[in-house]
Amino acid sequence: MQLENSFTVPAPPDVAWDILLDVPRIAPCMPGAELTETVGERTYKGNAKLRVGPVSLTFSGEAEITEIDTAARVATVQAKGNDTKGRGAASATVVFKLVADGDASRVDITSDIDLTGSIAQYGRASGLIDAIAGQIISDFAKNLEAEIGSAGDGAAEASASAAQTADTAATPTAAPDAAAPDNAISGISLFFRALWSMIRGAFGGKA
Amino acid sequence: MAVRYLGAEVQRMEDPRLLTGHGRYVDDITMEGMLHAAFLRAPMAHAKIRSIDASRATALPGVHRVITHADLGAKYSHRMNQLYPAPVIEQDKTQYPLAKDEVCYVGEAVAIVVADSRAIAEDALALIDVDYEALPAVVNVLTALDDDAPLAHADTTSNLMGQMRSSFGDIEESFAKADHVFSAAFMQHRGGCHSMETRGVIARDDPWGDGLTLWTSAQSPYLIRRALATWLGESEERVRVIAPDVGGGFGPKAGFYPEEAAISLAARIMKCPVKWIEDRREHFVSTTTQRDQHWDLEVACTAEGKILGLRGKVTHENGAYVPYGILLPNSSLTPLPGAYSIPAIDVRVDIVFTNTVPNSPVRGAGRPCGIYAVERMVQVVSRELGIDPAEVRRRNYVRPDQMPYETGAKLRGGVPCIYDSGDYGALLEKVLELSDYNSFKERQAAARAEGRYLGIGVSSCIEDTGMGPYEGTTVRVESSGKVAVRTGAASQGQGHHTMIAMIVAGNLGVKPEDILFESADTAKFSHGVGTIGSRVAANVGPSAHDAAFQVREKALKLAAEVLEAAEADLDIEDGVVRVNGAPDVSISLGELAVQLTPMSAGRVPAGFDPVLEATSFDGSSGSPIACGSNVAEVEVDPGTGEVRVLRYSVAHDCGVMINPKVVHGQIVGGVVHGIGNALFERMIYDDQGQPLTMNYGEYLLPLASEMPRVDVTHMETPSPLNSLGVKGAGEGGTIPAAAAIVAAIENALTEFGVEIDYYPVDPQKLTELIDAGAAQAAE
Amino acid sequence: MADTRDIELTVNGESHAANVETRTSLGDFLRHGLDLTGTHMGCEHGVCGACTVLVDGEAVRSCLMLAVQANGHDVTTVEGLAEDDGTLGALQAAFWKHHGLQCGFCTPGMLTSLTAFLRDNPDPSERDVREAISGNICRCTGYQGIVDAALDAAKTMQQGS
Amino acid sequence: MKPAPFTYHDPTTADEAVALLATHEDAKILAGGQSLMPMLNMRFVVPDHVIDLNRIDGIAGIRDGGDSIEIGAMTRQRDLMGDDVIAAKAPIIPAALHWVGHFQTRNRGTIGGSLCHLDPAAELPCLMALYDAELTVQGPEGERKVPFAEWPLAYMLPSIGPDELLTGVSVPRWGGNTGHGFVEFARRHGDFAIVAAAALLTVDGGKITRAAISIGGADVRPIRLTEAETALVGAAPDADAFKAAAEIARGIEAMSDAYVTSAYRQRLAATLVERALSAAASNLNGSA
Repeated sequence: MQLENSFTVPAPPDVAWDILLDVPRIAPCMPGAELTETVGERTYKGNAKLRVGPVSLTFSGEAEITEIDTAARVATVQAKGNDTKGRGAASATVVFKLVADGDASRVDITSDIDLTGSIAQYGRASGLIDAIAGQIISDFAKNLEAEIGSAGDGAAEASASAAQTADTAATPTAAPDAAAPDNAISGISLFFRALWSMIRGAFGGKA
Repeated sequence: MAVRYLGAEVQRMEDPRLLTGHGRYVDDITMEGMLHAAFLRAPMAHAKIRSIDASRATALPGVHRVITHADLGAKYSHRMNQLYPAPVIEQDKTQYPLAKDEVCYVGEAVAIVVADSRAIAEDALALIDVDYEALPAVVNVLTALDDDAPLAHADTTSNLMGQMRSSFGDIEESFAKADHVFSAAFMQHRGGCHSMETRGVIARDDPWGDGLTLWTSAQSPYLIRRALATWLGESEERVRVIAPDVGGGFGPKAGFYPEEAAISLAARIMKCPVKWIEDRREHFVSTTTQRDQHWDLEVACTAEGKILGLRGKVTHENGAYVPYGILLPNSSLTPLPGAYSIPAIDVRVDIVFTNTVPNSPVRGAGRPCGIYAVERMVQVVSRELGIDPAEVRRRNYVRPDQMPYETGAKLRGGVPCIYDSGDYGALLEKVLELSDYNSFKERQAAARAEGRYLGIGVSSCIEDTGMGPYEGTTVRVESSGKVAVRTGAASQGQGHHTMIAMIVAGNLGVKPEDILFESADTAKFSHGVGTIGSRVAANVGPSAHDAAFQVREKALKLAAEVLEAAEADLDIEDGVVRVNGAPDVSISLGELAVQLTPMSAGRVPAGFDPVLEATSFDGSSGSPIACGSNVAEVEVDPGTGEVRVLRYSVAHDCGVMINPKVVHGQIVGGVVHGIGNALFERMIYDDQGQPLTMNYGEYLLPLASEMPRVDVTHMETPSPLNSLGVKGAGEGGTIPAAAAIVAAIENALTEFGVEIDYYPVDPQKLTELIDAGAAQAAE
Repeated sequence: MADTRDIELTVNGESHAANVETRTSLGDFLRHGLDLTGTHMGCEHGVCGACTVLVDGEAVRSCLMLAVQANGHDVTTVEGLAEDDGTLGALQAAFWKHHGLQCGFCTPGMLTSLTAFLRDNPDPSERDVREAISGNICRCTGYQGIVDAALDAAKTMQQGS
Repeated sequence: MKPAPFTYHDPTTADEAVALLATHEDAKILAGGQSLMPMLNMRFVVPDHVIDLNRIDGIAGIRDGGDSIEIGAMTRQRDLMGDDVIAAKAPIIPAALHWVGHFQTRNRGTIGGSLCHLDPAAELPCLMALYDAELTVQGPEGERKVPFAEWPLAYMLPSIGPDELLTGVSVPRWGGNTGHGFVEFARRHGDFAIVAAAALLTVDGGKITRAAISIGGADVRPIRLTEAETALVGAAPDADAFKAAAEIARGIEAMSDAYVTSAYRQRLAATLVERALSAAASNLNGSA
């Protein structure tokens, strides 16, 4: 499935660009993710945890920056991981494009995500799986934004305009604050907000 | 000579065994030293296989071997052979038993784990590392031929598997002189097999003895023997295929599957018996299904509703490979023009590859689709001209005085389709009476007054049954006096044992319980075919009848010699030959058999074979055409879109009924399968080709709680094409069901102007149509 | 190393002791551990009902129960439904009479389910029977022969009692 | 379809079970097994440990608590259906259980298992939401009570820790002239509802004095239709009032899946809420 997100960073493109390519620094922004090994300068190994109802998944895999166009400030990351217990795989191609936005920068993220195997083969939860995949990106965006913001002059009131964000999905039972780049909870928090976005029927069935 | 059992409601001889838990299905068989297999299957719809690393799986305790395409060796590295070659197949894509370097549907077999237990084999599947390079998948049959559609196979340039056409009469003239031309387009979706017993195979290879033996849950052991021997490049003499008790077939078990080849090789490689039992999740993605067919038709008719011509285009989803030739699209075309005399027809079919499980016939094959198409167009004519659906049919039926009626359509192998006998008009009147059709309008009005929406639907069908060329039978009297009967026809619940025992016992003059019946073992009967297309009664029936009669003649001739009596004075009763008028002079069939035994006390008279045995391949000279008319009465709940089938009536004619009890069971079971197609069964794939309906909570098989009581009445118009006058009955219930149900739903929702262009009909879409209709009415 | 347990249970009146892997379902244990292959595994996710057996007299899915959970319990399978002398029970005989089976694969689950149902509901309506077997899928018969058999057996049993 | 290997534990007391939960990572609790076992067989769930509650005494059974009904977590659905106290004081429970799976699964399935599995379409969570039942959870630090409103955190995610055990449910009794209605729409008998609606109405002097409406299946967890409940109080139990409630139901947030859209679920909610309320008004019994 195709997803598009974007957010702005209160830092000029040349600064933000360097941060964006600092994978060990941005990797923890991936919800539930941990970087376990740096293989070569542009390839990294790691795990990502995710819980869908009673099903707890751990994806183990590799991410590689496959393209860096410094002139155009476009980077492409390809990530893929297999569930450690053989229930399927997830793969994503994520393109980051950095454009000047006043004296700040906007990062446009285009992602193409595929789930395969038995985790992709449950019709009653299909809307949910879409929603969660979308949420991974949107949380990553939020966490990265916070990370970059904290590195900046501190005045990081970055205005997230991610396709699915916490505020569009606010509910009485407050989910843990997913904007916090805390991996311990972000794995679950992204999961919460995926639900709230789903409540809104934001992800239609594809029967 | 009285055929005493023919037509009697004999209780099945199979049943006591099955009712006490003593059936013998493939998974009930165990062998010394047998290992268990599990298949690693493609997790994505289309991908290149870059590499397979089985080292972690092989290291697991209890795992004996992981086998991939590479391990099969050069001798077995070729694709499986086409079972039904046909010139119209432009791209003949068959599978490798284990994928070579590309997978084309979720579920395609990639590797086998052989282990001490199935559980351990499944543990190991998670430890096989396959590096896939994902390729774009084509899933939607309607866009699969677009220029920008992904290709189902990397090495092709088009998703068009082939094209077919059924064309006869002067179609241009028919449409030119028509008072009206109406059109309709609709999607038909038929689900999968879902026999309660999944597929399963045990293979044992004994190079110095019996050769390769397969126990497999299949409908056509002979086809499997031929296909397997051909693929192995070995003699059919070295391959034995046995179908034990089989827990339902319904079409998809009639093929030859990659697993059957792969497990055979696994047994050869492991040098011990190997068992694989398909689990239910595998069944959804590895057993062939039928799925989508889109029809776009025009009908030409007179002002009185006489249909002059039918033309249009069909897009048929083939799935990823061609395991079964063109049987499915072909059998979709041959039923046109249905029960009607339509002078001209021109329908073209595009057969299209998608990255989904390969397709094959499911109960009725393409016939339910072809009949649905004709019945829909009759429905359109009825609606547009405001003529009662029953009346439109009366005006169009092929009349008895037109029999034998050559439609112009061609059966398999280009044989002309000829309706041999039947009275379709009379059959309709029978079902109208059975269903109280004429008083329905009062029922409907009364219900409407209570705010309930009732509807009624009619449909008629023909079915080409008894596909040849033969299904032979051997009858032999043994020294014990018991009668050994052997045939190739495998049973998946149709009661062949009972049916054949009735015929042989009646002809030969023995008790049915004295028949020792064996079938579906290629070593016990050498030239069989298989159980598909409602063909067994019309083929085995006559051969059993003839073989028994020949043995009777031999027995009487021999008895005449032995008893020194005139043949004309002899009769056989309960296995004993008696002389009329001399009750104390007799000899049993067993004693006669002993007479022919060398070194026995008896003397073998000159000119006698050494055995009281006969084999016959007598069958039907053509396809007996069965027919049926159905009426469905439904209630629709506009609040939820739920459709409840209140009544279902069937009038059916399958010629002479051998065992009415069994025929009734076939019809009722078939109707329920058809209702499942019309309302419930839907195999859903997402746009990546991932199957979403992978369990019985999501793939909806019909349950007792939603199914109506089915009232059945019969006509018996003998077929002139075989010695018993029988026609097939296995699919006559399924074929017309969807058309009757859909017509009934539209009838219930007339005030909303609901027109249904797809099935299975689901409640959500119905509510959308109801709301749209209500909104329009409000304007 | 596989996690196993020693269990003791009664099946069709006979007591058995066995060492089972704890992940083994009751159904698989009956079939492959005790060679009682009359119990059939149709879906292994609790929907089709073919594997239904009686545990302490109550109908349960043997694919949704671990063999180890049957420790100390009394199990009845289709092999245990006929009379001691081997003649068919009233329900089995009714299935035979009304053509309540074709391929015979769902039959054991139908028989065990209906045995418990008819014990608790001696005088059911057709609707009752249809709902009772709505947890048992049959692909062959269209259910009608099964429903007729159950209703007929109910009558016979009542006359018998 | 055989489960992956796991270590099996069958404690005989709740304390023992809690201790096992505390000491074992990645453990799953096995209650009736009618939801967990399919997921184990399909290997959707692959735990290292399975803790079987079936040999624990004292967490099964039904007790009349006067103004409440006290139900042990391991009470089988079959026993809920056949219990006299429940039949008398909460007849909607057996009425709804008629829709839960099939009698073979109700023979094993437990109320606690259903509430912890928390399938959005399951009937028992919908009923507990209707009553706002109180759940008792036992953990290493002892017991805590959780009102059902705070139980579902998200899709199939109850607010229970990995080292906690649901031991019981307390269902408050509705006195007075109360009627109940439970209706659901599923494609087939025993299937998970696409949408289910449950209603309780207390009527006094021709006016509704108390109302509760819950909807299952529409959302990722049961919904209480509080706005409609408030609107109903003081109104006469008639078609107009129920239609108004139905219109509110039409406005709920609903989810989509591979089979149906949120719009259809909203439409069903409206239909079923109206029907549930009519049913409730038609069986006011003076007691219950």
